Amino acid sequence: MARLLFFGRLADIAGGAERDMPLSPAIGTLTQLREFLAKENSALGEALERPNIRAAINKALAPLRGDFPISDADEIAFMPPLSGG
Amino acid sequence: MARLLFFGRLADIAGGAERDMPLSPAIGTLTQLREFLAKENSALGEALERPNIRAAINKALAPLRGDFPISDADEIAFMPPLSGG
Amino acid sequence: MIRVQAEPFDLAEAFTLQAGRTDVGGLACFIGSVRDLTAGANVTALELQHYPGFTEQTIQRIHDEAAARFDILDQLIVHRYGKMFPGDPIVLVSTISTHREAAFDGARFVMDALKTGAPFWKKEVGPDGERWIEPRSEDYAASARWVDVMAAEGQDS
Amino acid sequence: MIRVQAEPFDLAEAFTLQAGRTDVGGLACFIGSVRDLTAGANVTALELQHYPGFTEQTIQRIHDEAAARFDILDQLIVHRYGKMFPGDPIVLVSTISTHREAAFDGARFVMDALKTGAPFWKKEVGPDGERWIEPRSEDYAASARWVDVMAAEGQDS
Repeated sequence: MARLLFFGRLADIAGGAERDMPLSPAIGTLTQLREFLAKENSALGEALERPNIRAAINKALAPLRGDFPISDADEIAFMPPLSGG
Repeated sequence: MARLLFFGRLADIAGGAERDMPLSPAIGTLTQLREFLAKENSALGEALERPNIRAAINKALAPLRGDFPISDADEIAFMPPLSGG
Repeated sequence: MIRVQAEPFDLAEAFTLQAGRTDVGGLACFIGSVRDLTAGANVTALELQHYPGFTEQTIQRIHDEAAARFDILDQLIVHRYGKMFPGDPIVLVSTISTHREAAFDGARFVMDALKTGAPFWKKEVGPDGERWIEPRSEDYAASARWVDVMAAEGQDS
Repeated sequence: MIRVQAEPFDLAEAFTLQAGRTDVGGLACFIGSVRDLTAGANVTALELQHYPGFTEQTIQRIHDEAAARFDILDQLIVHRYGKMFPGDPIVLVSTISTHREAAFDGARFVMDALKTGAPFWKKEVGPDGERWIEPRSEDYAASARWVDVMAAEGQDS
């Protein structure tokens, strides 16, 4: 079971901040996960396409595009622009 | 009676931080006062020649060189480089 | 030291860094607070979301980068999350150094880095509802400035 | 507000500026203290001489210049004179603004201006005797920088 985390406005669009989801063998990269989510929820798919979205796998930043591998035990976070201070 | 004030290292050289002194008619400008002080105390004269010395007449900055007028009721301050903060 | 917490913090913590020390020439500190008006909109509350673990780890990295770049003796970064109201302090940054230049530079670098690099997401609550807010363009420019400064000084490795 | 005094001050005064306000986004403050070592020489005490009246008036002018140059809401400058010891705070500068940039700029401007423009004279007392100290060349450069900044921005009139 992978854990997906959506921060900021992405949680509103995803319909929740957290989601536990088994990753089928067809979802082996971040891009494949994004494509899967876009099929379910086109607004979320579009939001995750925006260039300022960042992803972290197990709390380490990972490139959102390309074939960064993910596995069924991962915590996968999608983050809109950060704003501390 | 004019009041002369010497700050910082100038007080050490002048032999005191304050001095009340009647100004003779011959001492009508800051330059004339400096010349008078230099005759009395050549070390003080040299110290007051240094380009980073400032003067204030009645708590307003005044040019140390040239013929800035002074009078017998003035408070005349000689200040080495300022160092606050 | 860095801390991320829901609880309010004591502003006087800014000064604990220099307590008992005699080698500190300057302490610079910054307190960021919730304003009742941002970009012309009234704000009744601000909710800061964070990513537990990742947020601390990222702020620690900003802390370490400031320590490496500037001649500071010590620093403290405290950042709140959760719901806050106008006037409430959100963040405290304090640095100490032998001279004021490094203390000021360090504190400002940390603040600039937090603004665009610390994992928090802000939701403003106002009379017209809620809205997520993002860094201003000035914030991105301020962060980028440090990259330029370091490159110009040949210190960026 | 500015104050020149012999008595120690409470560091927490730095925060009084924003007490009860909800329009403050950032408070920047700086505390300058006596160090036990300057330019390689041990310091056991520091004596600050001032020029009563003229010192206050000059610091007020620095305060007013900061207010005119930066978008700050309020500021506090407290400066001590007399005999102090390593670890003792000498000066406190605090500024508040809607955004951090002006708060930082204002506090730094005031400190830079005080370093070379405030009428104080410092005598360091150490194991080898006493010596008068003057601003470092870095201090003159820091003050001059603001003139350049303002000229570049076309704001210097």
